Amino acid sequence: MQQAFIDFFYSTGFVAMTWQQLVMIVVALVFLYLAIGKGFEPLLLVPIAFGMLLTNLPLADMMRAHTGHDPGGLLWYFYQGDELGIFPPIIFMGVGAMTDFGPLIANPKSLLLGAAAQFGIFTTFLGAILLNFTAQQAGAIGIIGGADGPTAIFLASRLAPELLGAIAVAAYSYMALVPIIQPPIMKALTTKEERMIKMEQLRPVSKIEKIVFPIMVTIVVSLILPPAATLIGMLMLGNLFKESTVTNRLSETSANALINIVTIFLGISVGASATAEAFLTAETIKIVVLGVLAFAVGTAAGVLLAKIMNKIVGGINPLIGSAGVSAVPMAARVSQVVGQKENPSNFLLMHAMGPNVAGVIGSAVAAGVMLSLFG
Amino acid sequence: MQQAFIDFFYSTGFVAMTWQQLVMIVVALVFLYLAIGKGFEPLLLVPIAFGMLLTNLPLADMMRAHTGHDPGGLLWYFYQGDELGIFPPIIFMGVGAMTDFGPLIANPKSLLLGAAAQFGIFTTFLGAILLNFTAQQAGAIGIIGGADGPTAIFLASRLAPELLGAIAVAAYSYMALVPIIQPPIMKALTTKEERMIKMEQLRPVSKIEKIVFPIMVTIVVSLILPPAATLIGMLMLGNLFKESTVTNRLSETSANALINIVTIFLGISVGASATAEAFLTAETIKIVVLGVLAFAVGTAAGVLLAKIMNKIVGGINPLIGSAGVSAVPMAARVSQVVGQKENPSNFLLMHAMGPNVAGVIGSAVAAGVMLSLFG
Amino acid sequence: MQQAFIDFFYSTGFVAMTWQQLVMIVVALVFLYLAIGKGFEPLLLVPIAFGMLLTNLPLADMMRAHTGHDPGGLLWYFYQGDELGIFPPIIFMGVGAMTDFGPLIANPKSLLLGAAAQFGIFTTFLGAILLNFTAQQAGAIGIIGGADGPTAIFLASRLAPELLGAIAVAAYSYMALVPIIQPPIMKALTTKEERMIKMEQLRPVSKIEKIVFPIMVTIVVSLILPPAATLIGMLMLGNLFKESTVTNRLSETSANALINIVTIFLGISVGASATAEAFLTAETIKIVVLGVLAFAVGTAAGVLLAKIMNKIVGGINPLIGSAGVSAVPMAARVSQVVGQKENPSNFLLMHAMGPNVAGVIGSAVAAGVMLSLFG
Amino acid sequence: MDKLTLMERFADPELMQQMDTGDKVVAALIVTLLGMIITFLVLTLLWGLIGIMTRILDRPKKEQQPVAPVATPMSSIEATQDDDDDDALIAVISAAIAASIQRPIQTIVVKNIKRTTDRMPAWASVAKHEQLDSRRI
Amino acid sequence: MDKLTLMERFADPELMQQMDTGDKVVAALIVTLLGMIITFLVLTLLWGLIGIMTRILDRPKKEQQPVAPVATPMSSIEATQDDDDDDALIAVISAAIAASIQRPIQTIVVKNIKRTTDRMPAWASVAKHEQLDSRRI
Amino acid sequence: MDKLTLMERFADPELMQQMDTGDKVVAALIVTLLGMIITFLVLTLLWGLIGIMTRILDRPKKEQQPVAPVATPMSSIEATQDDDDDDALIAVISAAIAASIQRPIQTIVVKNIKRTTDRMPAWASVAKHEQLDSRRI
Ligand code: NA
Ligand code: NA
Ligand code: NA
Repeated sequence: MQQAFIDFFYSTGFVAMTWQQLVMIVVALVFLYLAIGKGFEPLLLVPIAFGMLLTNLPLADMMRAHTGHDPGGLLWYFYQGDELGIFPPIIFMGVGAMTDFGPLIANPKSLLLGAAAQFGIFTTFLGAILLNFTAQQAGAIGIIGGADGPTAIFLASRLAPELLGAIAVAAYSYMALVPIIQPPIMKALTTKEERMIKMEQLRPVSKIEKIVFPIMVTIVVSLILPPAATLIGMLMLGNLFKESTVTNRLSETSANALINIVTIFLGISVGASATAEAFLTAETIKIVVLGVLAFAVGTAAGVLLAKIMNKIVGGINPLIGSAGVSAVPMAARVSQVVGQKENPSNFLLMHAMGPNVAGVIGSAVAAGVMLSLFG
Repeated sequence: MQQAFIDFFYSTGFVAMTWQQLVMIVVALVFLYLAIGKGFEPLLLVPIAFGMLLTNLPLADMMRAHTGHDPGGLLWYFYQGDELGIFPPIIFMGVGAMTDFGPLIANPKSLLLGAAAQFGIFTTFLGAILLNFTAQQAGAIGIIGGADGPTAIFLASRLAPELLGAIAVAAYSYMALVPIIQPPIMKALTTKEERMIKMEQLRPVSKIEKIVFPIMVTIVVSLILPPAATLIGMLMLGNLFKESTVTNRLSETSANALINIVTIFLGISVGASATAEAFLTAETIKIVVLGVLAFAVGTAAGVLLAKIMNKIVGGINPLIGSAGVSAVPMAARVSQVVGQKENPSNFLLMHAMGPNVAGVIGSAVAAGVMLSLFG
Repeated sequence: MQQAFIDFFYSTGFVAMTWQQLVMIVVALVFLYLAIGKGFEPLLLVPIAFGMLLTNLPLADMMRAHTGHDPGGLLWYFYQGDELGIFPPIIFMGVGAMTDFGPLIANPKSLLLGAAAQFGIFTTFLGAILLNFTAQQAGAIGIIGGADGPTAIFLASRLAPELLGAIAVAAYSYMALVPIIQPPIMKALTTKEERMIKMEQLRPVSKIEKIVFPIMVTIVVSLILPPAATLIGMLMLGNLFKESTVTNRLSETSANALINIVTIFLGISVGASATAEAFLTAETIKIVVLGVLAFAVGTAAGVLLAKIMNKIVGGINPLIGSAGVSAVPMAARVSQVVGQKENPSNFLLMHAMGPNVAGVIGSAVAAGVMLSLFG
Repeated sequence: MDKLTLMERFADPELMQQMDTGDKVVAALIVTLLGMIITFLVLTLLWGLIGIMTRILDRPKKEQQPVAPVATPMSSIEATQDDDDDDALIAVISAAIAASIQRPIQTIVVKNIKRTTDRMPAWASVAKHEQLDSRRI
Repeated sequence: MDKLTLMERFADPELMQQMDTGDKVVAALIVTLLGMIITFLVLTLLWGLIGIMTRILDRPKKEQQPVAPVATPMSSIEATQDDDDDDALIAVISAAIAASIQRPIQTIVVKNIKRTTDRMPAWASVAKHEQLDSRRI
Repeated sequence: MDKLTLMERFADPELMQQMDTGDKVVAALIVTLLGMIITFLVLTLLWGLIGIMTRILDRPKKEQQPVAPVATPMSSIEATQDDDDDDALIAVISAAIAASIQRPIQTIVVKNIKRTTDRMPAWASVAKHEQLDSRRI
């Protein structure tokens, strides 16, 4: 009897716990606090942080792979959706079903801003190479600067699965920090006069344009960058479900039940990939540093191109350039808020939505480039 | 640098595209136009056509099978649900949760019309044999005449997976064309007097009958035709969820989130099976021709039996016979519309719903016969 | 031609049916009657009973395993979610998203009652050992007394998959019979005075307590009993989705579309595991007998501990002790109903919810003990 | 060679290729006949069983109120095909009131609806309650 | 042979078959005891931790408004278990009734709707906005 | 060793480790340049195609009513992001606006809503009917 208790005692997690696991549990609790207490991206950080917590509970072994007769851990099954590249495109479909590309179609030169903001991705790539990552890892790290969670997860799962946890956590954390990271950069690079520029009203966009747009983008981008077809295709299919108006049931489900289910599974399992041994490494610290660099450079590149465009054609408030990093719709809101502080009658939101959704296409294109070169 | 650009250029889809892929992309665009512009079965044709588009984008390779360490293309994962016969029965469950068998229970001789309309399936089978298809392929092609998408996909996945894309596309296309295909046949086979016949109001059906019905049908049909048990069982389970009224949560989910999710995956992946090499063949042309034959013969058989039944027992408008092909509820609406043209005070819809839902059972039975003989 | 008919006749299920299958079909029909006609746990008994019906239809072979090129039966695919332990935790997440732990936090000594009621599990374990089951089987059978369907299925799938069907059917049947099994035991063990005891109003519980609670429980229980982490973790994640209020989309989906979808698949496939050969055995009869024993002992243990606690600290109506068996919220309602019969002004429901949800945690702990010893 | 063998060869994709057209047609005709006979047989059997079911179940229930399908004019059916939503909800609330107090629906005019509570309105909450009830899933 | 070995043999399905009934019962009793002790231990620990949590979290929040469960009279509890607090749901059902009794829906005129609270009205739209907010998923 | 080989080695994780820093930086700069050029190229091409699309599609439709987003003050912009046929939804949007511009929500009053069509009402029922329409799925 006594022996049985001793045996039991040695089967508890207290005994098996390493200090690394303890650190990870604390990190998970901090993320939970940020998500719930501070409202930072809770829809993703809550499941990610909880997955991180579960995966670091000693002996629970919820990421154990299914082998032979051993049924495998629950989180491992969820993780297959990330690893096989199934979940991110489904989330993209849901995102497409919630996105209005109207502001982009009305003002297509926003696309240039959405391209410029991807500069952060490639400079971070350079930085990661200098920090001794492989080209594959550097590509996956760089994409953090795309400010697009599913794209980052999709690319990391293909190029550097070993870094998926750190990259996903960094990507979502910085997306949550967009309102803190971007404003100082935006102010430093613009003059008060530029920030006060009012922009012309956007033209109305017809239903037919909104229907043709996703089909056209799918074909063009996929032909130039075949590896981007999965992400862009699913994004645009979701959008077509929405804009066609004859498939409301499908767009509703894509943008609700389906995206929520996949978000839960993806969030938990992405967090679960951040086990102590995979996460508490020098690489993670490098990724965290490179990630904020990526965001900052992307923001700056967007603002600077908008500044130049304003100098050339006029009527463009450079504050909308920062929205090109994606992080829809938060980056666009930041443009709005910063702009309105200078000039309370200034409404930049819709103008910033153009570069913002262009940034989503832009980072999918950048991801396609990385896959094309290193996939 | 220059070399890198040249390499990149050769990695684009423009270079790799075949004329067959181009043709398929155009076909996909035409289907998108029919679905969105003309409203032909958009809930299925939009995802099918988009899947057809994605699968024919050169080098994107979204139907690539998962092998070893290669994660496989997204659409291949979706396609497993078709190939393994998982999606069609789930759709049938949702269909059951939306179907009211009341008009059939109130007027059970409708079942004969639902049987007669399956004649199209078997004559088409004969035709397909003459065109040199194997018995398995002929069975799968014949079922197009059942006017029931999931049944067609289920049977094709079991008997002739290589024809799945063409059969699915033909089945849904013709279902969309029911209002165009059926009326001339209906008018040619009936006299004005027959078309003006008014039918008696149907008796009310009690809740208990509606609950017993799905259970009874499951047992009887499955005992006679074990291979039909999967489709009929799931259809009737969905119906039982609905009619029992104590499982509303399940019927709601079957008929909404679940069927929509599965429809998206099934639609895209069925479309994706129509790759250029699989679709642009002489077989496809034969299938298209045989498919319209199947619809026409089924329609005619239904109308003719209704005519005979009217001669014998009276009080039956032969126009409801055409509804026996399934294509619920469109075929029943065609009966209504054609009938009302002759006699504006004539309301055939509910009477046509009887043969219409009987036709669903009928084609599942016919599918069971095919599986029993050639599965 | 004649030969073809004879062949066909021999391919029908009538010919192949065994009397055991017939018995099972009748059992399935009885369960359908209890579920629909009597309202016993219809959300689970309808799919379970229908699965039982389908799996016993001769030759339909819907539980056929996928092997090589044979695609496998539909229900076998669904069953993987049970066998691999994926479905029960997902259901637990949904349950967590519907559960209010407030009454437990307000009155945490309820936890003792939730512990006491697990006594049924371990006495039944003893009984099962005496009836010559293995320790693994005895553990899975004992858990029926936990009155928690998903826990029973999860544990059976890990310890005794061969008994899963019988255990699941027994667990859900007895959970449905809680209002019949419990009251006589409750009355026999309490005096009229005890049953008339009014309980003080519970204190309000703050939002922050409700947020911290699930995180704390996850960590503590998982550290002591690592094998319980999957169930407790998912239960508490669902609850955190709900209580954090910043992840409403996820709690809504967990508690609606997702739990419903999984309930359908789990119910059908659990029923489908009750094939005639697996179910019509002496073991099943033993399980049925042991199961009711488990419930009765658990109820008695809960009531007796509540009695003792009332003697010591006072102010506790022993009727709330029976709610410790789980079977949320039915057992709590039984406490309410029995209490109100003695004293119409007595409202025990909220007080009984404390032990009731404690019982869920308690049976997950007991399941963890079993896995720890015999997994 | 008898028909059993014919059908067996017909069902085998490889042997079937070697059959001459006449044999194939005979086999296909057998399939057609067999298929139609079975289809009619099954559905006719269901007809008979529905008849029996109705006779058993419906007789004692004759007095019950009708539950379902009435032949509805096309116009109103067609109306249901459009998905205009918004506050038609409120209109439907009137219908609910009408139903619950057993008055003809025309007589109900909802003049003014005020939300005064902080109640969860809807759908969602119903589901919640139903879920609570079925918590033991 | 000590108890460690007993438990080990007990946990092995094959060795367990060879044990005599006495040993099995002893082993099963150990499991019962161990199981109940651990169950009580864990839940008692949670009790203690809830106590600590409450003392830490609840004290500075005493002034806050109560958030949740108050022991409510049965009547209102039961009310929440029934769907009767949900006019809207009944409304939809009634719509079906209205449809089945062939009443033109035009007869329902909502004349005046005032929103006086800050409640978000709607279902789908709430979700929509939340989705927009969480667009970066 | 030309750049083709450089890029090839760069793309191979093992060979890449053996490259000296100078070569790595050159390769990385090529990637940066190539990546930015392709990104600009693709998005500029889309710009052009949108221009062509607009010219083709929008000209004959000029008379049509505008469908979507007009750059308006905040309030109406927010409105265009959602299904503008849904009054309830618009109300909610107003609520959001009110919230974001920190004004009391009570100031938004939907004064009068009249239903004059025979449209079917609601949420749930729309879905139901649409399902019926798509029954052949
Ligand atoms: Na981006
Ligand atoms: Na049919
Ligand atoms: Na329990």
